[in-house]
Amino acid sequence: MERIMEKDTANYKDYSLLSYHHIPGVHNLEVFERAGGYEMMKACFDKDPEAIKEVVKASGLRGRGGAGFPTGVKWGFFTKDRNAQKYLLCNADESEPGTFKDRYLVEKNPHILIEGMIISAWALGTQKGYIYIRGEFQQQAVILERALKEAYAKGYLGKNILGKGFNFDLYVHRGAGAYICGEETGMISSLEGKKGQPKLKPPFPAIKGYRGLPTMVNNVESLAAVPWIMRFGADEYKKWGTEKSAGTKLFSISGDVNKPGVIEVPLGTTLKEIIEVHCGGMRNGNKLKAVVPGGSSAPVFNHDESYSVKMDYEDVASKGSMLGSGAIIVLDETRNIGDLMKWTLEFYHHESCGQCTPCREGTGWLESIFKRRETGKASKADIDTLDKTAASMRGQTICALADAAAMPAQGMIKSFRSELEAYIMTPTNTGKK
Amino acid sequence: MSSHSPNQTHSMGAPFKFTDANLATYQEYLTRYDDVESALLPVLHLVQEQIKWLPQEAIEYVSVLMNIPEIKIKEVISFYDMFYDVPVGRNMVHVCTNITCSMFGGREIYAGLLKHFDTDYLTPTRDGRISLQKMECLGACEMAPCMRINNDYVGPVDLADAINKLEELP
Amino acid sequence: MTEKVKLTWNGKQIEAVKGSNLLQAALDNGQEVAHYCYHAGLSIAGVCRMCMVEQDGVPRPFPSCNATCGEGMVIRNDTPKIKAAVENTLQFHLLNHPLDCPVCDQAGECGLQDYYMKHGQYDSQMIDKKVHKEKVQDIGKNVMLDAERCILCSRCTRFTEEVTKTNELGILNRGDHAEITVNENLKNDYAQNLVDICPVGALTSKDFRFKQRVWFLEEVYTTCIGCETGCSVKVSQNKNGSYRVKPVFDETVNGHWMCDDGRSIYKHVSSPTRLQVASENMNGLFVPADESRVVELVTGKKANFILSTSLTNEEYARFFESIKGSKASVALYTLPTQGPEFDGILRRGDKNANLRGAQKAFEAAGFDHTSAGLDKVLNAISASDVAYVVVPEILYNEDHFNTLLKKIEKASTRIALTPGETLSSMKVFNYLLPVPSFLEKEGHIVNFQGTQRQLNAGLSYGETTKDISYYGKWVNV
Amino acid sequence: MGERMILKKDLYAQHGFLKGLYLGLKITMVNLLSNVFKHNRMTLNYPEEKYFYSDRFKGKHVLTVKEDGTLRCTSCMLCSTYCPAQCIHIVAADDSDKEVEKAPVSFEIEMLRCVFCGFCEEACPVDAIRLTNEYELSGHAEQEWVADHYELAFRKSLNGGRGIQSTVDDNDRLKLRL
Repeated sequence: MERIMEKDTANYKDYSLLSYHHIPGVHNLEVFERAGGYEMMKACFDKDPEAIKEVVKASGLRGRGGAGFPTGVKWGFFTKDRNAQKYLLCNADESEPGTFKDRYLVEKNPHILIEGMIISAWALGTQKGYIYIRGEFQQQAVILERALKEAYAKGYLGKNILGKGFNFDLYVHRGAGAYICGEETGMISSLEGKKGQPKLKPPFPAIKGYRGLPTMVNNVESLAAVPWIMRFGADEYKKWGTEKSAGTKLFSISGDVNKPGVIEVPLGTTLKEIIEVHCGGMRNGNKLKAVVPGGSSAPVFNHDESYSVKMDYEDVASKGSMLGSGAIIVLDETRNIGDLMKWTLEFYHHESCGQCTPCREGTGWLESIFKRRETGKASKADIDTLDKTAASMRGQTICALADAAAMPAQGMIKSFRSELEAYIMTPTNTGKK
Repeated sequence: MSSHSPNQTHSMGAPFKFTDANLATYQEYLTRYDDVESALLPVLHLVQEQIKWLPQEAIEYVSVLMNIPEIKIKEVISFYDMFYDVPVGRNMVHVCTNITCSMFGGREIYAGLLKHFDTDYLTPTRDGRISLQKMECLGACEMAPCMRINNDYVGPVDLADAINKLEELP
Repeated sequence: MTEKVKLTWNGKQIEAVKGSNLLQAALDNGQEVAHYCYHAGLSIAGVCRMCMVEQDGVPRPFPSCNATCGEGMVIRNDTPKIKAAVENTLQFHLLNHPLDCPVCDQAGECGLQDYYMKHGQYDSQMIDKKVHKEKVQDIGKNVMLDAERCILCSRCTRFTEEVTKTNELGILNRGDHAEITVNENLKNDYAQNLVDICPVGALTSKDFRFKQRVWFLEEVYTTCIGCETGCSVKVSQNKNGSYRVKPVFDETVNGHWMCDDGRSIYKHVSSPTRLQVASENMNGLFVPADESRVVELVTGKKANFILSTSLTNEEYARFFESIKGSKASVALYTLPTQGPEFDGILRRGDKNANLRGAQKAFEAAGFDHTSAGLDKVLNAISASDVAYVVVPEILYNEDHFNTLLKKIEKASTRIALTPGETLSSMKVFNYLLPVPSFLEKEGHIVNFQGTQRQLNAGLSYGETTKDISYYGKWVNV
Repeated sequence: MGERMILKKDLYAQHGFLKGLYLGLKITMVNLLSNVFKHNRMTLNYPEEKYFYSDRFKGKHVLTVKEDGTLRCTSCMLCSTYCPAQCIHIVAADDSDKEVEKAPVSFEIEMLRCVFCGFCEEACPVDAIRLTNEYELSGHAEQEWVADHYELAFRKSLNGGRGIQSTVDDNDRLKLRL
């Protein structure tokens, strides 16, 4: 407790997002504030909103939800009319398989997100904000609600915040179990009380979003990084990471490693280091076979690629995959890629929203083709059909779900074709469920 | 998303009405949003808190209450995995069957639980205690294989653990 | 006011209104763009992914239905990339389609069939179990739903949401289990439009169901005479009869739609009870009679004509010309108002298709078209007179018409000039004389806006129908 | 008009008309004699003796039936569409079985108009109509030449009135419906 009273800022320099996580009870506003929380919010109210936007832009912070679009640039598209009705949405619907960083962040330290959102709201001039949290995270929603209540009681939210004449209301909105609501326009549809089907773009949400009004959607991690950036400046943030991928990133690591969990490392850290140093190496000392580097929609890396890749947006992309949400699933040599393929395809079949035809029919068919072995109709040519079908789904739909289903399928076929061929030619007796 | 013919509607055989407390909560929800429709998801969650699932009567009630066409509510219910328009048990158990959890036996646990409780997807056990639902990623891969018993995450579990935990449920 | 822009479509210069829909602009300029979900009368859904185009300077193909025309755009939809995309997307459309074209009424005018011939991948790779949905559902208002044939273009749900605002239809579930579902039953008065806008055979008409194959039918473009709105319609017919009425896009009057009442206006035209030849009342039974006997009967007697409001301007003119110089008195029978004056979409309570045209013709000929005029003529009828009644083609309120018939009973010779079938109340008449129905004559009517609407003649189902002026001439015999 | 035309001018020039007459009669005489003394005659004592044509013969139509004995025809009208003689008249109606959905209530072929081209057989997507090797078509009045679906499917000559069953493609189609 002593250390906290002294405003222990030692960790700030090691972490941006997890800098408070070692402090017990930091989910309480009081503890958080004693450790230096909400300071930046107060300081920012004296700054020009445009200046805040500039700092965020200069920091090179990229959207942490998966696409990696620079947050500052996205903010630049947003209307500058401060009187216009507009919304700030926090995307906490992390449903990409393998991802649990936002849950961890919100659970341990909801206030860092709230602080980040208030600063962002001030910068963007939004009067209302919603934290869209996935339905399964009921407990985390409760934690957030409690934190919001504390912030309201302190006058950090609501009307005329700290006497600055700025109004910002923030609410938690629970989803109800649909992967597609993690897509920003799907989330907006869901918030509007409809099916969470993505909307046609253009118009983009920054122009016409929730209820047809300008809406800014940012990931939890992006918003939570804002207070740190404001505290230490863009240059300090850029010291982390690579030239194009600045800052630190939360990685959710699961699978065959000794210590699965969330870590925060600068972008550009090698995957080898993440596995060997931060995650305590492979489970049972097994040999690594493959890694899913950015959630289930990212094509897999084989053994060699895994050990040579640096985890930043560019390097992962140059090796034919994507950093995505930073969900690393590690598979060791005992795992079968066929199973991974089956689970992945089942997932996308289940989660396709059913709006665009290529995705609606394609995701189901990919699964059927891959499961032909269950009905005894499999042939080696099926892998080609699968590859061709997956390729024909890409870039054809409103949102990226079809791509998300097609990319890992194509990736696995590229890297592990012979294994998949062997897999589909193995008959099963699981024809009936 | 329940896997029955969409034309079937399930009735609970009695009219539905929010409790006074929930009606107050509903009013509070309305203040959060700039239009009534946006409150639909929270309201449906609220109905499920009250009676666990969404019978036809509840759909009609919400439709009148919020002035949203019934079909729109049905669309929403059918779209989301966590809204049930079929009767479910007192306790909702979600078993994750996504990649990491499947790697560590999530599917076997789900199959084992179905067998142990002699039930099927969402169908409540005979004593009405438990409904099992196979879920895609619950977002807790570090505790794979994981389960969600009502609102609590548990994991890693094995089948014996899971059965023990579920047997303890009221 | 509207600013025109020039753009290039597949290398051809086309002109369009700035900011207008790109897909519509292409279609208006006669370009072929495959599409299912786009409908000019509905909002943009962008879900069928068939209308993809490439634009110079834009890295990814995009759906043309969600784009607007701008100056100097260079658009192509004939590149190999787009062709492959359309082929693949069509393959996905057909993946879970039941392929029951032999029993499907849409066959012959089906979007899937048409595009399959153009963009099909003719070797099927689909050997997997298809997703099955409910077939043969009667969802009310003469509409049949087959969820399996549906390609989920969402035109129908958008129609009930945006046009009728009745919200009966929705798409339940997600992924490939998504399925069009009706909440209870259809309850709007425009439900048959769903059949028209469905690009495949998912929504078919119960009225038309299995009656004919569409390739046996020819269309005659004409105007609906169901009410004073005067919607542009086309009637599908062949030598065996007429089978259905569909709306034709007309910006000034009905847009894309028509009401359900108008769908049945064709029924009397080729009905088996259609009056074919001049008939005589033999103790309540109408038997074919010689026309010359009628002429004999009416010669030298005072004629009283009671005209209906469903004749064309030209017919009125010819009729008044034919009785010129005679002492015949003429009155106009106006149909009573039915339902609300205007239902907010198209349908109007005033069911007189050509009231304005009739009034004008009456005034020009110096006759009184008011109800007072009608009463005057009716009261003046004496036992020695001949009363001719032109029976209204579409009769919503038979009771009202019967009260009129009551009043002509005092005339010794009562003759009906009827295009329609014989009503039970027609026993009042001594003779029935056939006149052409609205589908068998060319001419114009004037609708509620005062605009001229064209009637066109299709096939004739009445053997010896004669123009009304033919009978008018008898007054001078 | 009226111009003389001599085909085998050289023959005629050498032999006159007698040579031609002789050649013609020779063929007749050979056939006559061989028919009298040999027994491989082409003619049959019809109707006591009858020809049996191969199954490829295009004779009187048959409507095949399903395993349950109902007509296979779904009344898609493709046969009547393609029929060059326009002799097929089908009236369709709803079937109570949702799987069948559409079935003919009347199926008539005007035999006098039919040209036995076999297009109907080829157009049929469900193997519901075939041309058989029955060639005996006769009738007294016009009505007898209109074959209705009882005649076409269940006449005595077809398995004693039980009709010809067809299951072509059924397995393939049902397999996908499993």
